[in-house]
Amino acid sequence: MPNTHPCKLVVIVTEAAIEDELAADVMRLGAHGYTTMDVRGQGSHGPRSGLWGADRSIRMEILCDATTSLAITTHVEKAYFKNFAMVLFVADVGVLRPDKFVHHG
Amino acid sequence: MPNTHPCKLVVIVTEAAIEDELAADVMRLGAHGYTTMDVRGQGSHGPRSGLWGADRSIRMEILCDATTSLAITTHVEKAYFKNFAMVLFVADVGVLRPDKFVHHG
Amino acid sequence: MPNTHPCKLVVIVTEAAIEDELAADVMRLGAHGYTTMDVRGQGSHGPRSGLWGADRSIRMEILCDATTSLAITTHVEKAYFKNFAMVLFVADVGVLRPDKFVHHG
Amino acid sequence: MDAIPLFFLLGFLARLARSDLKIPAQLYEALSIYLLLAIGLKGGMELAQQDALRVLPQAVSVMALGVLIPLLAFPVLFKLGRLDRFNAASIAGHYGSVSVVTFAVGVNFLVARGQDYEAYMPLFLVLLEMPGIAVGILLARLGGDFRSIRWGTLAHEIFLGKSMVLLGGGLLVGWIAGPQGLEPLDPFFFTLFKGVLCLFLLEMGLVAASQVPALRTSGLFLALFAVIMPVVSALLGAALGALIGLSAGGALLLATLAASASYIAAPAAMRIAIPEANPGLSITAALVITFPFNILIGIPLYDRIVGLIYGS
Amino acid sequence: MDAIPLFFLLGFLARLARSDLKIPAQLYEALSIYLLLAIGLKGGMELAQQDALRVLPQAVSVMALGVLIPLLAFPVLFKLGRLDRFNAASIAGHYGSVSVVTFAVGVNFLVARGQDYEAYMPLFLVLLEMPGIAVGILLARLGGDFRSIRWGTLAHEIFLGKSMVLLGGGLLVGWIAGPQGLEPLDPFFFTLFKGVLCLFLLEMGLVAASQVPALRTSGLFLALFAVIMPVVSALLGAALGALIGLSAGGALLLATLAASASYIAAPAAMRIAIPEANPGLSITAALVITFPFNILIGIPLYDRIVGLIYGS
Amino acid sequence: MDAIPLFFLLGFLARLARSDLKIPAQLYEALSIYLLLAIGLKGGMELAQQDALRVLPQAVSVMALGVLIPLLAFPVLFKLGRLDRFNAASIAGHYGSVSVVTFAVGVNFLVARGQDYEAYMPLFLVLLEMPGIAVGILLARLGGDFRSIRWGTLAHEIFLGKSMVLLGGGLLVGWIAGPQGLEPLDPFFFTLFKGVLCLFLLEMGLVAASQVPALRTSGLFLALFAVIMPVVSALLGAALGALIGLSAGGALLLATLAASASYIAAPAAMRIAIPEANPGLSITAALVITFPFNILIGIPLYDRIVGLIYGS
Ligand SMILES: Nc1ncnc2c1ncn2[C@@H]1O[C@H](COP(=O)(O)O)[C@@H](O)[C@H]1O
Ligand SMILES: Nc1ncnc2c1ncn2[C@@H]1O[C@H](COP(=O)(O)O)[C@@H](O)[C@H]1O
Ligand SMILES: Nc1ncnc2c1ncn2[C@@H]1O[C@H](COP(=O)(O)O)[C@@H](O)[C@H]1O
Ligand code: NA
Ligand code: NA
Ligand code: NA
Repeated sequence: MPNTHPCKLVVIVTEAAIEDELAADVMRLGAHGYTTMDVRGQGSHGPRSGLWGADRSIRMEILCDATTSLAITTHVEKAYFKNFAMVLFVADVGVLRPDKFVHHG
Repeated sequence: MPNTHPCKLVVIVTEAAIEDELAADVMRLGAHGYTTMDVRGQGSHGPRSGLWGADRSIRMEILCDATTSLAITTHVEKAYFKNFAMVLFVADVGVLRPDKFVHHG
Repeated sequence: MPNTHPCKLVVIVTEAAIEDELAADVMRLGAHGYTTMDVRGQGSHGPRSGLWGADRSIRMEILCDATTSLAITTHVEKAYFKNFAMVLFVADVGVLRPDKFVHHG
Repeated sequence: MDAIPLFFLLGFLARLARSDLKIPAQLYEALSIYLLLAIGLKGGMELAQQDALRVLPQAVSVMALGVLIPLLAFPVLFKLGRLDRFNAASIAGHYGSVSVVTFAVGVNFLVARGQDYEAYMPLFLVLLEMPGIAVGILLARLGGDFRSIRWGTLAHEIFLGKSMVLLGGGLLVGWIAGPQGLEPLDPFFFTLFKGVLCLFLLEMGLVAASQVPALRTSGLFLALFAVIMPVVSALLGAALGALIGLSAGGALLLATLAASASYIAAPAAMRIAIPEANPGLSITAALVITFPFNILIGIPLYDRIVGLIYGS
Repeated sequence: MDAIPLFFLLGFLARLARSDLKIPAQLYEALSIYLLLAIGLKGGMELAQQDALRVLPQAVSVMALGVLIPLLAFPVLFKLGRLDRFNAASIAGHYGSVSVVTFAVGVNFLVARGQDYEAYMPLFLVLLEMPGIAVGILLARLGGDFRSIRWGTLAHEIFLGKSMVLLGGGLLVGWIAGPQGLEPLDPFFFTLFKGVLCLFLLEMGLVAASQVPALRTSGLFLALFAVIMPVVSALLGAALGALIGLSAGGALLLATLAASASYIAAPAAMRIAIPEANPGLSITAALVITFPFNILIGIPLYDRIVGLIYGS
Repeated sequence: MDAIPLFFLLGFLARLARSDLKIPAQLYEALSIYLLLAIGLKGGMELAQQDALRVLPQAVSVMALGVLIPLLAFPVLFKLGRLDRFNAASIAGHYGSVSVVTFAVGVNFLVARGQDYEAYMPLFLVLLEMPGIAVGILLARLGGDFRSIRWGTLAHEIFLGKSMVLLGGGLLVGWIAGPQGLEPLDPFFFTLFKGVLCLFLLEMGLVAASQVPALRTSGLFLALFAVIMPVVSALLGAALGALIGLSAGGALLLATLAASASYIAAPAAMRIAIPEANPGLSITAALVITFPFNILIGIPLYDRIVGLIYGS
C-alpha cells in the first residue's frame, strides 16, 4: 500500500431501532463520519430478515484512529451488548488523507 | 486493537438465487451467524445490475474461526464456483466476545 | 488462510451521481469486476441521508492486485477528491482463484 | 365471503409452507404510510363536520380507557405470569395501544353489513395510540431508576414517531381541508383503501407466520393472555361505548380498538424506551396470536357482546 | 393506437440509448406481486361462477399441452441446435411455461376489440405455469444422475415459488370470496390493472434491452428458435382451443399462452434445479426475442390463425 | 382549503420537529416516475388534438424564455452575489429549468377554480426542462476550458436523463396513442394523480426541512435571490404568455414554469457537468426557498399579475 496510511475500520451490525442513537454516539466519541447500510442476517438472537419494521438491521462502518476505535468499541460494548442484537469487528485498513480520520480531541 | 481478539471474516458475493441455500450451508459448517445485503456489480459473468429478478446479487459476510472459514471456503469452492457468478474473500479482523464466533463442533 | 492468496480490496464511498463514471474508470484501470451497494452516511460534506435523488451515496468495493489498487487510488484521488464527497480505503484480504483478480495489462 | 381475512391466511400459510414469497421492505413501508395517512385523513374529514365540544368528553374518556388497560394487564403479567418488570410493562403497553389494521378490518366488517358508526372514530384511534405506550414505559421504570427516564426522548418517541405523525398529521390535514378539500384525493386515499389493506394483510400473514417459532419459547401463559386480554378489553370498550352514547357500530369499533394490540408503533417505541424487554415476547403475543384472533374470531364475538349490551 | 406496446418500446429504446432511467428493484417486485395477484383473483372470481366439472376436462388437456411443448422443444434444441443437455432442457422448460404479461397483453387485445373469451382463462394460465418447468428439469436429469434429483426441493420450487403462490393463492381467494367478496377490491385490483401493466412493460423494455448484448453470444440458431417455436406452439394452442370447445377469443388466449415463454418463474426455478445451464441463453431467447415478438407481432398473427380455424 | 400545500407543511414540520418519518428511497423514485410519466402522457394526449403548426411558434418562444432566464440570473449571481463562476452558472441553470411538481400545483390551482388553460401546456414543461440546464453548463465553461466540455456526455445527460426520458417519452406515447388509446389508463395515470402528488409533497417537505441547516451557510444574498428571481421570471413568463396568445390560465402556468427552479433534473445534470459547483447552494435556493415560496405565495401572486395583464 505505497500511498496509504494505516487506519482502523470499526464495523457494527445491529438493530435498525438504534441507528440514530448509535450515529450520535460515534460522532461524539471522535469519529468524523460513518457509512450505514441496510442488512439482514442471523445470529444468537435468531434470524432478522428485515422484512418489517421491528426486524430491520443496519451495518455501520467507521474509519477512525486507534484511540477513537477503542473508545467506540468500549462504549458500544457497555451500552448495547446486553440488550440488543449486535456484532462488532475492527479491521486494519489503509487510507489516503489520513488527517480526515484523526480525532483532534 | 487492545480490546479485540483475532477472527476471520469471510465475504461472499454471489447470485441472489442461492441466498437461502448458502445461508443454510454456512450455518451447517459451523458459523453462528451471517449478515447479508443486496448488491449489484460486474465480473467475469458480465454486469449484474440487480434491477430484476434473475439479475440480483447478494453479499454475505460471516465472522468465524479459522477452521470454519476453511470449511466454508472449501465447500463453497466445490459447490458453487463452477456454475454461479461468485467471488469470495477472507480478511483478518478483531472482535469483542470471541466466543460468539468459535465453532464448538 | 491456508487456501487463500493475498489480494487488495479497495473500497470507495461516494456520491451516487458518479457511479457509472467510477465503474468505467475502475474497469479501465485494470480491475476485472466490482461490487456496489447503496449506503447513507455522514462526513466532512455533512449528512447524506440518501432519501432523495441528489443525496444518495454508494459504496463500491474492488478486489484487485496491488498495481491496480495503486492505479485506482491515484486516479480517484486526482479526479474526484476535490469536488465530491468521497472516502477511500484499502485492505489486505485473501482470495481463492487469484488469477481472477490479476491485471494482465 | 369477505376477502380480507383470506389474504392474511394466504400469507400465513405461504410462509408456514416455506414459500419464498416476500413483500419488499420498502413496499411494506409504503403500504403502512398509505394506510396511516388515509385513516387519519378520513377521521379528520369527519371531525370537520362535528361539533368539537360534543366529541371532547367522549375523547377524554376514551383516553382514560387507554390508560386503564395497561394498568390492568401489568399485574396479571407480572404476578400471575411471573414475567420480569420490563417485559410485563412492555407487553402491557402493547395492549394499551392499538392496531391500525385491526381497526380497519373492524370498519370493513361494519361497512360490509351496511351498519352505521360515528364517522369520526379514527380520532379515537389516534388518541388511543399513545397513552398505553406511555403507561407501559412508566410501569417499567416504577422500580428504582424512575428518574432515569429521559422524558424528552420519551415524549419525542411517542408524539413524533412515524405512525403518530402520519395518523395525527393526516387527521389535522383532513380537518383543515374538510370534505371539499379532500374530494380530489378520494380516488387515491379512499377508493383504493381496501385493496391496499389486502396487500398489507398478506404481508402481516407472512410476518406472523415467521414469528411462529418464537411461540415455543414464549410459553403457554402468554398465549392464554393474548387471547383472554383482548376479550376483557373489548368488554370494557363496549361498555364505555354504551356509556358515552356511541351507536352500536361505534361501540363495536371501540371494543375492537381496546381489544387490539399494537405491533407497529409500540414495538418501535418500546425498543428504545425499555431495551431490557425482549421484543420477541410482545410481538409474538400481539401479532401472532392477538391479531389473527381479533380479525378471525374476535370482531364477530365483540359484535355479539355489543348486541347483548345494546339489546339488539 | 394501443398504448401498451409503446411503453415497452419506450423502455427498450431508452436503454439502448443508454439513458440512466431505472425502475427501482423493489418497485419491480411490487408491480409483479400486484399483477400476479390481480390475474389470480380475476380468474378465481370467474371460476366461482362456473360449473367446475365442465371445466375439468379442459383443464386436463391444457396441462397436457404444457407437457407436450417442452418435449417438442427439447430435441430441436439438443439435436438441431447442438446445445448441451442442460441448456436444451432449461430452455425447453422456459417455453413450456408461460408469461403472465404476454397473457395480459393478449387479454387487452381482446378487450380493446370488444371480443368475448372464457373469463376463467386465468385458471389455465395458473395450470400452465408449472408442468413445463417440471418437464424441463426431468429432461435435464434424464442422462445419468436421475436419482440425484432432489424431488422435495423441486416440488417446493415449483408449487411454492413466489409466482405460483401469488397466482394460485389469488385464484383460491377469488374463488372463495366470489364476485361479491371481491367487489370492494375492484378499484385497486382491476381498474388500475392496465396502468400498472404499462409501468411493468416499461421495465420489461429496459430489461430486454439490457440483455441485447447477450444476443451476440447466443447465436443465430437460438434467435430463430425464439421466433419459430412460439408460432408452432400457438398453432397447437389454437387447435387445442378449438378441440375443447373454447370460443375464438379463448382459443386466441390459449394460443398466446402456449406461444409465450416464462421469464419470471422459470428462470428462478431453473437456476436452482439446473445450475449447469447458462441463464443468459434462456433469458435472451424468452425475454429479448420471444416476448417482444409475441406482443408486437405474434398476437395479431395468432388471431389470424384462430380466424382461419374458426372460419371467421 | 386545498390539501396539497398542507402535505408539504406536514412533511416540513415533521422533519423540523425531528420526527423519524421517512419516505423510503425507492418509493420516492416510484412517485417521481409516476408523476413525470403522467404529466408527459397528459400533454401528449392533448397535443394529439392540436394543430402542431399552430403550436410551433409558441413552442419556440417558450424555449427562448428558457435560454433568457439563466442569462439574466448569471450576472446577478456572479457580479452582485460574488459567487464564483461555477456556482453562479449552476444556480442560473437550476432557475432556467423547471420544477414538475410546482407545475402540477399550478394546474391544480386552476382546476380547483374551474379555470381553463391550454391543455397542451405540459409540452412547454418538457421544452423548458433542458435549455436552462444547457445554458448553465455553457456559462460555467465560458472562462477558459471551453473546449474541455464533453459535448457528448453533456447532450446525453440532457436528453437522456431520467426525467427527460419519462416526460418526453410520456409525451410521445400520449401523442401516438391519443385520447382513445390512453382511455384505459385514465384511472391509473390521471384519476390518482392528485393523491400521488400529495405523497410527493409530503416527501418534498421532509427533504426541504432537512436542507434548512444549509441555509445558514448559503447567505442572505442567495435567500433574497431565491425569492426575487422567481417573481422576475414569472413576470417574463406572464408577459410572454400574453404575447403568444395564451389564455389567462395558460399564462399563469407559463409564469409558474418560468418562476420554478429545478430540483430533480438540474441537480443530477449539474453534478456531472459542473462538479466544481457546491450542490448545497443550488438545492437550498431551489428547494428550501423557491419551491415553498412558489406553491404557498408565488402562484396566487402570479395569478394577480396575470390578472393585471389580462385586465380581469
Ligand atoms: N457470525 C456472524 N457473522 C456475521 N454476522 C453476524 C454473525 N453473528 C451475528 N451477525 C449479525 O449480527 C446480528 C446480530 O447478531 P446477534 O446479536 O448474534 O443476534 C445478526 O442479525 C447478524 O446480522
Ligand atoms: N474484482 C472484483 N471485485 C469486487 N467484486 C467483484 C469482482 N469480480 C466480481 N465481483 C462481484 O462478484 C459477482 C460475480 O462475479 P463473477 O463470477 O466474476 O461474475 C459480480 O457480479 C460482482 O458483484
Ligand atoms: N470516518 C468515516 N468513516 C466511514 N465513512 C465515512 C467517514 N467519513 C466519510 N464517510 C463516508 O463517505 C461519505 C463522504 O465523505 P465526506 O467526503 O467526508 O463527506 C460520507 O457521506 C460517508 O458515507
Ligand atoms: Na388495545
Ligand atoms: Na409456453
Ligand atoms: Na424556471
